[in-house]
Amino acid sequence: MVFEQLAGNLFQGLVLGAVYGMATMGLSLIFGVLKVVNVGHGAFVMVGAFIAFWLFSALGINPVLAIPVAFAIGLGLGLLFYYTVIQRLIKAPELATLLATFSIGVLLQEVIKLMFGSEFRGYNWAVGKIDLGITVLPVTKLLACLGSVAIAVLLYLWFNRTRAGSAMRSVVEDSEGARVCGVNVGAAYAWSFALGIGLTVASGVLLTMFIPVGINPYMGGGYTLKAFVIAVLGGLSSPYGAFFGGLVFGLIENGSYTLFALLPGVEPFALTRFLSFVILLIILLIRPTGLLARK
Amino acid sequence: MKTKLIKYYPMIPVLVLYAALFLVGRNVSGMWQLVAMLLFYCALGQAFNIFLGMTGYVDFGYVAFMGVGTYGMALAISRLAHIENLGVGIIVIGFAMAMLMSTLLSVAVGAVALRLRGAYFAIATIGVNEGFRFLIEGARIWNGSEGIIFMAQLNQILGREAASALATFWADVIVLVIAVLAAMVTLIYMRSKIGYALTALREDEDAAKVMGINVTKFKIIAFITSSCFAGLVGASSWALKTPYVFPPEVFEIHYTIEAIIIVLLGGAGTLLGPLVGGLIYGMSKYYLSIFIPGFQLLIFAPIIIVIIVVFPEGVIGMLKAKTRNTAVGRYII
Amino acid sequence: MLQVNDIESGYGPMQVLWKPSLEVKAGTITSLLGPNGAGKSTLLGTIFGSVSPWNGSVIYEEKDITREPTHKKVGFGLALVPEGKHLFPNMTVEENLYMGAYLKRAEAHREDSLAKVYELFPRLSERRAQMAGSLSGGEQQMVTIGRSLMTKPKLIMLDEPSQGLAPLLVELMFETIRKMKDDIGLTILLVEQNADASLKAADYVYVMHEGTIKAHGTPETVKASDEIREAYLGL
Amino acid sequence: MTLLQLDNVTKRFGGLVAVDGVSLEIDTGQFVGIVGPNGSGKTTLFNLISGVFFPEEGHILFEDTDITRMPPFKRAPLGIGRTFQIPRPFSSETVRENIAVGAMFGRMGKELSVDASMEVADQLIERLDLTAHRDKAAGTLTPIEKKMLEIGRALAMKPKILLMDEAMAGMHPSDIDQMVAFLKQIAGEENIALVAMVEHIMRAVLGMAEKVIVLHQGAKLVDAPTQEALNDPRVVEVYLGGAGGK
Amino acid sequence: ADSIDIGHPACLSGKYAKAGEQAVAGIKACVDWVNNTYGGVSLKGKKIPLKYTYYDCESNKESVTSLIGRLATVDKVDVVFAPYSSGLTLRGAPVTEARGMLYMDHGGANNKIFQQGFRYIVQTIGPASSYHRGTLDMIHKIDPKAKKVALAYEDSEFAKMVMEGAEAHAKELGFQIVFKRTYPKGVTDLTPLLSAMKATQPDFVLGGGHFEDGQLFNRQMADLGIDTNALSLIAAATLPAFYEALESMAEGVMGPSHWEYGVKYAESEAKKVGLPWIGPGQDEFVALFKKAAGKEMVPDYHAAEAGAQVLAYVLAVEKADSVDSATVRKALGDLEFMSFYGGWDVDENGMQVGHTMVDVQWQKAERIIVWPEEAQTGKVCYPMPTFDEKAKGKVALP
Ligand SMILES: Nc1ncnc2c1ncn2[C@@H]1O[C@H](COP(=O)(O)OP(=O)(O)OP(=O)(O)O)[C@@H](O)[C@H]1O
Ligand SMILES: Nc1ncnc2c1ncn2[C@@H]1O[C@H](COP(=O)(O)OP(=O)(O)OP(=O)(O)O)[C@@H](O)[C@H]1O
Ligand SMILES: CC(C)C[C@H](N)C(=O)O
Ligand SMILES: [Mg+2]
Ligand SMILES: [Mg+2]
Repeated sequence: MVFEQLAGNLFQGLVLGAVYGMATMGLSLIFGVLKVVNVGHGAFVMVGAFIAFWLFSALGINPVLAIPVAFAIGLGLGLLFYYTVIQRLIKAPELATLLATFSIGVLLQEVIKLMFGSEFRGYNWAVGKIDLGITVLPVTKLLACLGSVAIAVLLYLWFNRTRAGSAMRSVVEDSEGARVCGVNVGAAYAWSFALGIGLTVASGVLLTMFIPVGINPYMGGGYTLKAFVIAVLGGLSSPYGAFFGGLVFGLIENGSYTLFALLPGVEPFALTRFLSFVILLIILLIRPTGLLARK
Repeated sequence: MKTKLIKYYPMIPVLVLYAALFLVGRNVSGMWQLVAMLLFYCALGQAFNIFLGMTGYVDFGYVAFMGVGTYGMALAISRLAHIENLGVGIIVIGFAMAMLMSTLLSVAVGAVALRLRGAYFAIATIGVNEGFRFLIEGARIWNGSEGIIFMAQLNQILGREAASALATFWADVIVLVIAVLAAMVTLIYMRSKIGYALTALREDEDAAKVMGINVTKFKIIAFITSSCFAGLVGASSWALKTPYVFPPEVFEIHYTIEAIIIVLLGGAGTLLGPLVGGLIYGMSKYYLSIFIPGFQLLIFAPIIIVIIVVFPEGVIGMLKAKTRNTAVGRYII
Repeated sequence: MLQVNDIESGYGPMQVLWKPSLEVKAGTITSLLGPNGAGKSTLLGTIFGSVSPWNGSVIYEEKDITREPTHKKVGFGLALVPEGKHLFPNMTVEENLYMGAYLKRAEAHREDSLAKVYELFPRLSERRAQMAGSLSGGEQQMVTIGRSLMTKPKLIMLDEPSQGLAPLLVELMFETIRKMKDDIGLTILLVEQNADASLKAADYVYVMHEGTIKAHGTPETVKASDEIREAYLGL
Repeated sequence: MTLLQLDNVTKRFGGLVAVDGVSLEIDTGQFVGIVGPNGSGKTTLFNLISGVFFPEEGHILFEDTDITRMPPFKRAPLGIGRTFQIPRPFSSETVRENIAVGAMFGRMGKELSVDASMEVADQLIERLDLTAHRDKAAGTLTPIEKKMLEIGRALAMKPKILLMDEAMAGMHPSDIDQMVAFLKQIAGEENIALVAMVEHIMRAVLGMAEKVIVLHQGAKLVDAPTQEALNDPRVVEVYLGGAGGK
Repeated sequence: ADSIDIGHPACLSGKYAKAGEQAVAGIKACVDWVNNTYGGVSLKGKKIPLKYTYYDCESNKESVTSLIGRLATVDKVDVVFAPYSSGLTLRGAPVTEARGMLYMDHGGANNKIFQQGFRYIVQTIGPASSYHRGTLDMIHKIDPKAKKVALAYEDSEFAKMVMEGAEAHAKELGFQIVFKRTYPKGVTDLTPLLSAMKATQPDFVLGGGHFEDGQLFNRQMADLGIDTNALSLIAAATLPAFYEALESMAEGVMGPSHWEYGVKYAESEAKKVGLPWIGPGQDEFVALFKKAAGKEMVPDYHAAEAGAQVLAYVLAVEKADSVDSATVRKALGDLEFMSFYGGWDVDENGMQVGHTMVDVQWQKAERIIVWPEEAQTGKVCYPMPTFDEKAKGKVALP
């Protein structure tokens, strides 16, 4: 019984982890290229969630189709905030961008609140379930998971196989060096930021496919925290590392419950959270730059 | 001798501002609770600046030290209430507990996390904060998520009048004292080798090591000092003014972010910065929430963005650069 | 080929260049000399666009490129080897070099250029798979130059290329510079502290001091002037 | 008397042997040049002496104390000072403060108050001709000025041995001569027992070093008085080339 | 004075924005009613209007005290309405106590607030420990076979107090508690907990904590196909947004509520039980609420509580014929009345004891009050349909 539950939870954790991972790639990308910690990350996830909610409930558009829409809106928001705010702060002390992104997050929350109110929204897109014996998996979750994997793969290919991708990689390493190679450094920054935001907003859609409730202007905070941890697990500046970190995180969160539940007098669920942070610290101690970081 | 004193001139504007705040709070009707809030933000900034400003390390989990400080006071009051004749002594014990607990936690965290740099450090500390909270809830330590509500015990020990005065006035005065102390410690550090070592390691840790600076030692000094002040702020501004402690409310990362905003608005690593940052932050919040209730964040967020774009080094950071090598500059650091 | 007219620029409020003018003829090596802090690097940076010009103009192949963005300039065949090693530390030597051929124009000749760079710096071909960040100082200098050559430049501006190189390599470097001119037909604008070697290599020389051009002429005339040698070149 | 002794020291990076069984001795008061082709392990050697890396094999003795695995911040007070090949000043601090930091934590650090350190800095600033830059933030200096600052900062540590890694690269020849003269002088006065320098600029090496150690592919090739070392055909072949010792 | 002033540090933004918005509109609605329909508060022979001053505390404790300070001294209000949540309510209490100001609690349910010796605090919302009493009573009555109950609440002071109350009452009624676990605030995936709960095969499930986790709870029970006879979730299930988000999955799901549209409290009802009546009727309240909100928003119990609090205050002022806090506080202690919100009565500590909660069930997209029997707008659907049936379009009908 316990083992069946454990297996079921681990499986669910893996599926969830893929979505978590995808939802962190944008954060890692932006940090990797611009050295900007996007404290407003969760707010962009929230925007994506609202896009999915709105498209589905007002226009009846399938959330899968909302992904590209959200991505495009994210790109737009990314460019907007890059040119109005971030660009002016690239040379400022690191902390200045931290504050700026935080404020951007707050601004987004308030704008969305103005538009949609502070209700907790949700949508009900049901396309059946698969009974795996150990657990039951709704098809929407499966789609969210597959979508996440697909996006991660696309990003990898794009980064390593395209010119724009290599331009971004070079800017990450040394912007002056990239400049002498003929890379349009300003544009590379802008598009990296935009791409990071685009991915993040799109991940908001995928997350709602996974968890189609609780959509609210203030829902982002928890995701920001999670994303930070996941990003570090994966090495912070590597988007694929982030994906991997997501899987690890999902497994810990869901997998350890069954074990903690065997202890008397404790709240196992809270302890799974505790464990995930303990593991974070242990990993940082052993590998101070994350699991997948290059030396 | 005179040159010695000159080094401490920058304390003058700090003291003047705090004194002015106090006087306004006492004498202008309706101002005390506002002043109390401003003092909280200033103290928070002043305390955080000792670590964030001086080392350049971002401790995202800073609020954890306020949290354990709050627990320190709460535990003292709720667990020792049965002892006769403690009177105000219990508050002293509470502060001692707060200091002890935040120091212990900071030593433990520092020993582990200070090996990390940059964003890794920042995120490890988030882990500490969140992890600690979930440990309290999960292992049901100190009442777990039910927390502790202890106004009744406070009334019982001090008497109703005194307990009430403590929560609405004296706690704020204590916060003021903490803020001034934190500012003094900042200046003393700045003027001593500690300050130079910290600046050096903030700029280039490896070079600092080769210069003979025991970077770990100095980081730990700043970390513990800063955390200890955080514990005191928690014990007074939270435990005494807010006679309860619920884990999610005292480990709320939002406060770390507020602290960062305050330090940055004013100017990280400056003496006057956290004070000015705290005033700007607290007053904007207060008046916006009065004049446009419900929409203040919509206005506040862009204001912060503009301030940070215009003064990326913070208001005092900018002023300090402008007045460098002038007569005024002697007072502004 | 390149003409700089009364350019002014600086950092923040501080003006560094006070209207220097100079001209680089196609197919020549033009050397820019001057003491530390004269503004040589700033001038190269301003021509290239990494420092933004305040006033004056930069004419390249009869086009005014003063305010073109840097990536366009690289596209026009103008290359800079910056002072200080701005290479990509977590990419391999070869990846660094490939990045030089980032622009379409250069990409077409990528393998060719690579072979030439390896011929010029055999040491790099030995280290091709090593992360550039872990190379020694001199090796890094080679990568930086090699990478700029990969952009298929017509005019290359070198900012102290021999800095930090072993004597054997310094010699090789100057040989290389000459070869770049003779064999590849590059035009070169060279900033060097090594006045001796630099005068030997150059076709024309400018002497800069405190942000202005104090003297110019052929190497012979410059060498002949005691005043210049003593005041600016310390020879 | 032997000040610094390296005993069969080896440092590897992955498969690469950056420093390969190097043994050497440096005496009190000796001026030593360390040269060698690019990538021959000179900077790595300095990093081992100053404690940035620890060697895999061998021992390092300073004044007969084994410092092989001593953390770097403990070495500075013993009297080991260094400059970096790529300058690393504390950018936001002024030139004066940078140099004062050297004094504060260097060999005399325990005895020097903050104010006294500032005085040390002022003296050095004057002697290094940096007076005009005294109160500028170090980050705004030119690369060369930064190098001067690094030398100043290291000197303020009152080291018994000063490790200078290409401190003069990029310097104007006349400045090099000045610097050499200055270093010689200050070394005499200030009890800086010796300057060990890594240099590719023969003008500086010749002007200063009494003996030269030549590294090649991580190993010691030659260890001899300056002229002798530079005339060694092996050195000419791997390092100097036709230019010889000019 | 030409007005009687109510001050309120409201949570219009931040984590409690949703409840705060409801409360503000609810208060405005009742102030509107008092001033315009009722004609003002009778005080010393005159009719005096109410004035409502509110600021936004951003759900932040520092702002709560500073704003109460301002309300007390600059605005010189006569009574302070507490912000939402037990924590923020507690934060403001010392300030009002020190000034001897009446402090009325419409959003802090923690029982312990009333064990701290505060003298000026009076509660309108019912205490947390009573949230799930009604549900248990109902199931006990209608299904004698139901034995096994699972409790799964959020790990927060409020929900834990609800859980304690539920556990105690369940034991009294002879139920067997087969599962009792919490989940942390802000969870995004309840799968492990629900899987473990499923294994215990409960007859019915009680739980919840807030809005978002309630939605998630229901949603994931559906995803995992966990069917029980009844599911009752606190704080979430009664809100329209709950059904909007979950649609058919919410059919048959229940939740306790302090007030719901449809409760039968009316003047006639009050007469029957011999209580004084005050305030707008139910429909009138809803209309005033919408006007106050300025948008199409449906009042929920946060609005009703806050509104009823205005009425309680008005009655007490009239009874005391004074706005002096101590006097009004005393009058509140003696007060017992009924309004659209239902009964209102507090014990000597100020804790609400006269208000009965109702149990609401989603039936065919409508919120039906199914318990207590005297308040019923419809019969309960028990057991509720399985999630598979619901997915196929079956609705919950009795
Ligand atoms: N990034 C910068 N910020 C501010 N000032 C600078 C910067 N770079 C150079 N300067 C200033 O500009 C002036 C000219 O410097 P530049 O580097 O152009 O000289 P240079 O002739 O190249 O000297 P060197 O031979 O030392 O390389 C110097 O006074 C220097 O202080
Ligand atoms: N951190 C490191 N990781 C891997 N390899 C390294 C590292 N540091 C140095 N190396 C390698 O070790 C060798 C010696 O490097 P080192 O920097 O000591 O040379 P150097 O003699 O100082 O050369 P230069 O004169 O060019 O500065 C080089 O081949 C270099 O690539
Ligand atoms: C659901 C709410 C009415 C209860 C509130 N959250 C409290 O803390 O008391
Ligand atoms: Mg230069
Ligand atoms: Mg070297």
